[in-house]
Amino acid sequence: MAERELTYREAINEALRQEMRRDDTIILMGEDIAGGSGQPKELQDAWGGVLGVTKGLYTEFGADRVLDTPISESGYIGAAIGAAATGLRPVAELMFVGFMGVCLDQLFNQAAKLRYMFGGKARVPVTIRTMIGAGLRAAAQHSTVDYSVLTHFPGLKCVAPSSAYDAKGLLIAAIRDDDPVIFCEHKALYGEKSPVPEESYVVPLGTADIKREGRDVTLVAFAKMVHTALAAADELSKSGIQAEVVDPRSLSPLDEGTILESVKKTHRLVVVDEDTPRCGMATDIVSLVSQKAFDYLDAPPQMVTPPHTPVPFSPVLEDSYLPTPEQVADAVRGTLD
Amino acid sequence: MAERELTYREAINEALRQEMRRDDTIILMGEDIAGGSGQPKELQDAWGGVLGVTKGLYTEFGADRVLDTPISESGYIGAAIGAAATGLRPVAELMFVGFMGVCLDQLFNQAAKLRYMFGGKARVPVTIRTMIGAGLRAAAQHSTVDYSVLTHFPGLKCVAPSSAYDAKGLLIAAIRDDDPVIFCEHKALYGEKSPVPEESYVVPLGTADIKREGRDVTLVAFAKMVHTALAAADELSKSGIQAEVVDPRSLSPLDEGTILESVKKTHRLVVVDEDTPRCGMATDIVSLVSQKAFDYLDAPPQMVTPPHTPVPFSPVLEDSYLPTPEQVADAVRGTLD
Amino acid sequence: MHLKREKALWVYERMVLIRKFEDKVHDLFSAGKIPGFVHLYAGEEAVAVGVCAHFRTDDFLTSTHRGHGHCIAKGVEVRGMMAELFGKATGSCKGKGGSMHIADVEKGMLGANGIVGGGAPLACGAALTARVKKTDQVTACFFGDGGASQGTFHEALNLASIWKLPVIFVCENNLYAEASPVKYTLNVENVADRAAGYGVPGVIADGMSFFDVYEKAGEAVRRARAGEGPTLIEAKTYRFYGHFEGDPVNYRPKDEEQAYRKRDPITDFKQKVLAKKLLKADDLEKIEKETQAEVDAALEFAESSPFPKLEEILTDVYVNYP
Amino acid sequence: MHLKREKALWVYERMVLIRKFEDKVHDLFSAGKIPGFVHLYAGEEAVAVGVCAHFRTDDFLTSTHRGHGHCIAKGVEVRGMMAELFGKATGSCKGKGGSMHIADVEKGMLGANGIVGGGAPLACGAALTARVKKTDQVTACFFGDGGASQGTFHEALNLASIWKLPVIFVCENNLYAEASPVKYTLNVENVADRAAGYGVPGVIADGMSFFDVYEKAGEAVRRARAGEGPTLIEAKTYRFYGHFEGDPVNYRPKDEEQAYRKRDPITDFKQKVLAKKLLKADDLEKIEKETQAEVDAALEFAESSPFPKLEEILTDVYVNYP
Ligand SMILES: Cc1ncc(C[n+]2csc(CCOP(=O)(O)OP(=O)(O)O)c2C)c(N)n1
Ligand SMILES: Cc1ncc(C[n+]2csc(CCOP(=O)(O)OP(=O)(O)O)c2C)c(N)n1
Ligand SMILES: [Mg+2]
Ligand SMILES: [Mg+2]
Repeated sequence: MAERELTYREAINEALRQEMRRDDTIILMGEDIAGGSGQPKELQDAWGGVLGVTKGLYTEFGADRVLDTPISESGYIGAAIGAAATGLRPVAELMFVGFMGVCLDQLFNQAAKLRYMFGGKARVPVTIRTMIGAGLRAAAQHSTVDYSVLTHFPGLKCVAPSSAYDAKGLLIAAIRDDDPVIFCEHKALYGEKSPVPEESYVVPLGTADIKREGRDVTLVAFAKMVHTALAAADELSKSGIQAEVVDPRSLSPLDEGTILESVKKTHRLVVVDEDTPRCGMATDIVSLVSQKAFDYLDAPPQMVTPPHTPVPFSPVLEDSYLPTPEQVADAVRGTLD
Repeated sequence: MAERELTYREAINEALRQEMRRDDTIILMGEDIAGGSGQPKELQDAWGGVLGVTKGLYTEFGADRVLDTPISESGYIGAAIGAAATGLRPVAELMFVGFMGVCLDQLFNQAAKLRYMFGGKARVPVTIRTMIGAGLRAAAQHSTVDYSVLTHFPGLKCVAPSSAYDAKGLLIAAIRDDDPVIFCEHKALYGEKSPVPEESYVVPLGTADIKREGRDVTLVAFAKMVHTALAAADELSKSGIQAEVVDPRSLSPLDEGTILESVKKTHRLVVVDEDTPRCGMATDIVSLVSQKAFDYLDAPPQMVTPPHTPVPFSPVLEDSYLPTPEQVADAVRGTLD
Repeated sequence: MHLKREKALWVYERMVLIRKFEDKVHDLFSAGKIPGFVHLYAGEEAVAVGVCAHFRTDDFLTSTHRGHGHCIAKGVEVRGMMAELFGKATGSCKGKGGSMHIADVEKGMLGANGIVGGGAPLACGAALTARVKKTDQVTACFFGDGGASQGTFHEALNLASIWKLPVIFVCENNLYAEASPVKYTLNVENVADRAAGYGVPGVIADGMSFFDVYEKAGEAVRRARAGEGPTLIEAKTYRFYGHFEGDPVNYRPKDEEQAYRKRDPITDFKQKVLAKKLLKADDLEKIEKETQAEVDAALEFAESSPFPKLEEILTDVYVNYP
Repeated sequence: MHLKREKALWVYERMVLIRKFEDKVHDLFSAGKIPGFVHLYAGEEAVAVGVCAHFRTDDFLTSTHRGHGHCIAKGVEVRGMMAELFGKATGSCKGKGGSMHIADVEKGMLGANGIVGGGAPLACGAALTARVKKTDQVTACFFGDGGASQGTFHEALNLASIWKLPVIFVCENNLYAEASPVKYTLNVENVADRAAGYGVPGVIADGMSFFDVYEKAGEAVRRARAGEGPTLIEAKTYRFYGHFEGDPVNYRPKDEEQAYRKRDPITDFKQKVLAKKLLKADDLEKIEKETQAEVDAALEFAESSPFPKLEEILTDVYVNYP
């Protein structure tokens, strides 16, 4: 029997549905995650999220557990955090990660620090789902990934799946985790399909995945950039270069071991990241490897990232803003010279 | 005649005063930057900022140019940004950098991106003064540096002086700059004295300073950590190790040249940073050097930072949370083994 | 409030220009010619034009994701706007901003904003500039019923109230924030009811009637110019299209939509000026033709314009970069 | 509102315990024995105790930087609190939080908060837990007059109003936010005036009178437990010390301070319960002695406790860390 395939969007929806059936302390909150709340029944659950990811959950679980919220991210995300600290396990949606600026305090000063400040006497099992990424002509405020910032803050965890399979397993892990987890959904991946088991399963936080094995160079890439790295690897293999593609999946905690092992084997590192280059995941990985696997490196480690600029709107600009497989392949060739 | 010395606090105050005398489009905004606004005259200008940095400016420049604000950082910092875009040159105070979570949107989505999004047809000459740093037993929300996050965002500039001299020159540069600049004042340095010329001068943004010359190892350090690095260098010199201490002063833009030149001379790098280690300034510098001066490095680059945890309150914990000269010296010795 | 003939011509021209622009954009989006997130202003024309009819070029406004109407009301040229939506080098923002960041600072239009509530503090800033420079410029801050739940609205209104800033907060209550009805997101009947909590006048206007908005905005602008402080105006209005282009609009009752379509602010204005004999049918027809021609020309301009050069990615991040 | 003898004893004991604790901390800070940023609650006792007198252990509260009084009113033990201020391992937060983050989740005290306005959304969350779990627990959200300008206050009040959450928003209007008088930061007479903008009752209480706070909080708690939604109570009060320890308090008129000192809420309560013959002088004296002894013992406990081990820096960041 052929394996069942789901899209990334469907995998997320299924993870939420299965977890909500299992545990009735799980609630969902967010702007128009149902849509039409307060309207006559036939107009409710109209959207299921702005890109349809939570569609149908309101209909199944009702208004007590699927809460449309006003546009007040500090208010409702803070409420999710307060609810998590007092016995629920909320999954709140921050529609776009670029909106973190209107609620960051609740994330980095409250969710992230409560447990520490209270000497371990609190737990905050909240999951924040948020959309990341460029490619939809959504311009500077709606196209960032910015997960580097959320990874920076101690007390937060941060994951960014690149496939439907990982999305389901990581989301279930995030929901069950007793710490605040930022779950980053790349909006250009919602249509990507992969085999996804029907039953519930967990991809543990902090475990990287080798998406392609190779011996000549290690490509570390995140979310949509995993696909860019894989395309580059395909291209490179035509000239006999075997790239290993490591997908950390979880940015914080980070599976340092898998990355370091790969580099110890390949002796070369290229990081492919959609975040901007200063104080970002790319610098994080390069510096990790430079410190801990320095003696294994046969060439300077490389970063392929967008430039230190906002995301431009114009399609021609946006397309060349993002790292391309060609750029990655060039960077790899650079390390082999 | 002996050179005039000022404290870091006095140097900042003098920079503000001199610039305000020079340019009447400069206004100050912030919580209790005067104190007692709306009270009878004898109770006004009561505080001059929570740690007295802006003392006396209200008395000299009046309520039209020195504006106490309500506790609404998004509101008044956003107003400073809007004023900057329409013809003023505001200097707004975000009391502690740990409060950036309540106004980040105005910083990273508005101030930082307006010019780009508007195709170059806006300029936002705003300066945001903010206090950074641990050491005052101010606990997890009032002790961070977090400038790595502000450095991450394209469109912002970010500086962090380590001396009174640099503080005055960098603040004048920041105010005159036509871009948004975050000016980070380390609260544990306010009492530090150094010679400061009376006349106005500029320390250009993006210029590093070599605080001590040496040939054996490059220490890159920021703000208060410059002093920690200098103490380590003193210690190391007793055993004949000559450390060069590079103070970038400006985190964004970064003077890559001076750092790279130094490493090309010393062949060793230790970064000393008060920010936490993930996606921070330390990883930024390590990855810069690893990419661009790889062949000059004789040992793995090292980072000395606090752990990936919030800042603890207890004095014993806080003291050992911060990097110490001993740790820096040990890291240096590690690179020399 | 009395309207001079010249102003009435201008009003009709602006309202119709907005409508024709938005209708065209709607078609272009459906045809796959315009990318991105596009939010149309059709139906709400009386609000932007009713406020901006009191404005000078050196007055300011801040806008929202639904910014085209505010741009046109403030005098931004539609060719640059259309080119911007296409991401062309000749766009108002050189193609770098798109619909959600369309701006024209020279015209006092301080930008659409992708962040709900993001413009309110900026509006206070523009007003502060006027106060410090002792000019009588005023600033309008447009926002939606959804935006009334954001913290920035509260902070900005408070700030404007204590500093008596010349800001007019204009809530465009079109009954929905995306797919959420305002009766769900607010526990009060009117956003204007919030004004009292700041010691500021709170005024309700019929957002489907130019004359009502014009009158109420007139008093607010007078107050602001005279240094008497801010006003909160809530204009009850309705958007004719979906939240954004592509929205199936499956959360609104059809009869509600029809009822509002019948109250079309342009038709309303037309009937009133004809009845009052302020304008003639000829005047209106001429304007309808001219605006259509303007929009058509804008489209041609946009389509024939070049895309930005790739180097443009790197420019305009900073004014000064070492 | 009638008070039973037992409750009256509890009230006096809590109010005096807060006062003696704060007086002691003031002395300790002046003597250089306590580090950090410390904000004292002395003078405002009637507010925290007047609200918490209606509370069960399983009710919740969120607090502010000025949190000691809320802790004690909610039943947090003073020895742990004192040890926390010293940064000792036996502190309520193992010495990791200090005065601005003092908490006791088991007692329903969800933390002081170093961020003005930071607690308001959290309070909605605790109330949401009660609603989802269908309990009748209520949550109090304490905040200051300064906090009333923060966006989170507005967002939380709106959220609580539309979801009818069992939250009591308690504004402790002590006339100042740091050195800024409330008449400068607000353009209205009362913070309670804002409640109408959310369709929520807005009530003013005399924060220097336990009985007045107790009565008004009683109705708010009743409403909340009955599922009738939130209430905003503004308690007009005054802090007897400076904003934080070390504050020269050079922004308040001396006669104002004296006038409020004369309205000491503890004296007021004492006089009233004696006059009503609810308690006897002996009762009060006994409580005064016992609370003094408790504070003294807390100090001894704190001073003789060990500092945390250095490994503690690394723990409690996460529950699960691979
Ligand atoms: C801070 C923030 N949160 C959410 C969004 C997503 N969003 C864009 S428009 C919108 C609805 C806005 O409704 P309203 O303010 O009523 O304006 P309208 O669209 O009706 O004109 C939402 C939720 C956003 N852009 N910014
Ligand atoms: C977001 C934020 N802004 C500013 C501060 C600094 N700060 C701490 S307490 C305070 C004044 C608070 O005043 P109020 O809310 O009236 O409480 P009170 O101190 O009078 O009890 C300020 C400005 C802060 N802690 N958090
Ligand atoms: Mg709306
Ligand atoms: Mg106060």
